[in-house]
Amino acid sequence: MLQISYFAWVRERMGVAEEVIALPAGAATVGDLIAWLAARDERGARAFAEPQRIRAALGGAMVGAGASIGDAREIALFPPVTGG
Amino acid sequence: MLQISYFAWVRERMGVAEEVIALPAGAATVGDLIAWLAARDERGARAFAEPQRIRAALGGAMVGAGASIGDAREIALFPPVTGG
Amino acid sequence: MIRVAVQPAAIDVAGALAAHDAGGHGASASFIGRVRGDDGLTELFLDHHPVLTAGGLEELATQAAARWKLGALTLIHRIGAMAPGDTIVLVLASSPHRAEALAACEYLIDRLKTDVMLWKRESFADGRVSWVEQREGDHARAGRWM
Amino acid sequence: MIRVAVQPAAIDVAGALAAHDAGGHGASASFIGRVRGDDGLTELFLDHHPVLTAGGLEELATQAAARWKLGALTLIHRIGAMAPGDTIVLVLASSPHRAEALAACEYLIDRLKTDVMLWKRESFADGRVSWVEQREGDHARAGRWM
Repeated sequence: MLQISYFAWVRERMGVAEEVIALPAGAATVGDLIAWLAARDERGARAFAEPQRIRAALGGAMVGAGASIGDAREIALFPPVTGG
Repeated sequence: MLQISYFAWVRERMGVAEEVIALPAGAATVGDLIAWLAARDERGARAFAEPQRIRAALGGAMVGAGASIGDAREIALFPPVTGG
Repeated sequence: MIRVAVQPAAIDVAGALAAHDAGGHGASASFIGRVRGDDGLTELFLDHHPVLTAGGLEELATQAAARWKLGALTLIHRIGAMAPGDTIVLVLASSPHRAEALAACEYLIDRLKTDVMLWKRESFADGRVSWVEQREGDHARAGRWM
Repeated sequence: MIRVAVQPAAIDVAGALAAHDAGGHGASASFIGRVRGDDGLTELFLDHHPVLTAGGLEELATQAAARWKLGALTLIHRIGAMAPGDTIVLVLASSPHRAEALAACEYLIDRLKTDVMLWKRESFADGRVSWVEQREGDHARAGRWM
């Protein structure tokens, strides 16, 4: 099972702060997962309409869309950061 | 008459903070005045042994050794600054 | 001495400064970022990650301490809802030498903008609410340190 | 609001900060320089010119205010005899934008080292007394702003 947490406007568009899913078959990379979420329902379509604007952290480390999800239990999906 | 004020180690070597002199004949520029002070006595020789290390302000403005003293009433002679 | 905090409570600048300065450092540089009330802004909300935000700040502080000889480093970032005038972030960097204190302070505030998991949402008097977009200039500034 | 002071009295950092911040600025950068007790230093004495030192600080502040969009600028330099740990100089620069506040602060401290009529004399525990020599690095840093 994979826990996905969402932040900022990704969370708002998804309507939930986190969810736990069974990693879908064929979703090997972070990019695959984002595409699957975008195709899953209307909320996902809104949140992930522009995948190039999505950043990801896998097990606490920032990763690119090509990163393999492997056995990770947690992934965070969010927009570019705007702190400071 | 010209009032000369000295600062930092120039003042210490001259033994006075300021003095008033009649501008000596032939001392047209700041550099001329410094050379005259260096030749005048032992104190001046010590203070102005290295004229390239002396800075000057004439009537409140920083000037180079070639600046004409003209009708100025005040000149300040001092080492490179070390504030901040 | 490195001190890093992520907190919903108001940042006590004077208290942080006093704690930071206890060591008596030759040169101290600081940066304070505050909420600006431009365009009728009424609230700034800062979203964060419960674990990774603090980890990101600690990582930045560690990098700065490795890059410059620092006597003390304080990095405090507020999260949650803030009003105009509130302090969002406080950076304090001290060193025996001024160039290192100034550079570390600038490095930390630049990298904070691009490397730490924080997201700003602005609410305005006319009812508009919008998430702040990352600016190209922030990446250009942060990139100077690579 | 520009505030410049040359004073023999101790610099009240917290008070200066509070006065400076009264306007509520988006970004505030600061620099504090303190006397270091290195090599057994017991006293730092700062010589100054009664008129030109203050004039030089005012000129620097005016140049910074012309160069960057600043909400407030505070420049306080102590003169006379100081002990290790005492604050020599305080620079506060605020602006709506952080890059301007940081740049103005760094500009002021760099130019202070080369452009204002101030001279440091150090006294040490072993009896040595010497005037500080201007460092080549100070000129290199100040020259970046030309």
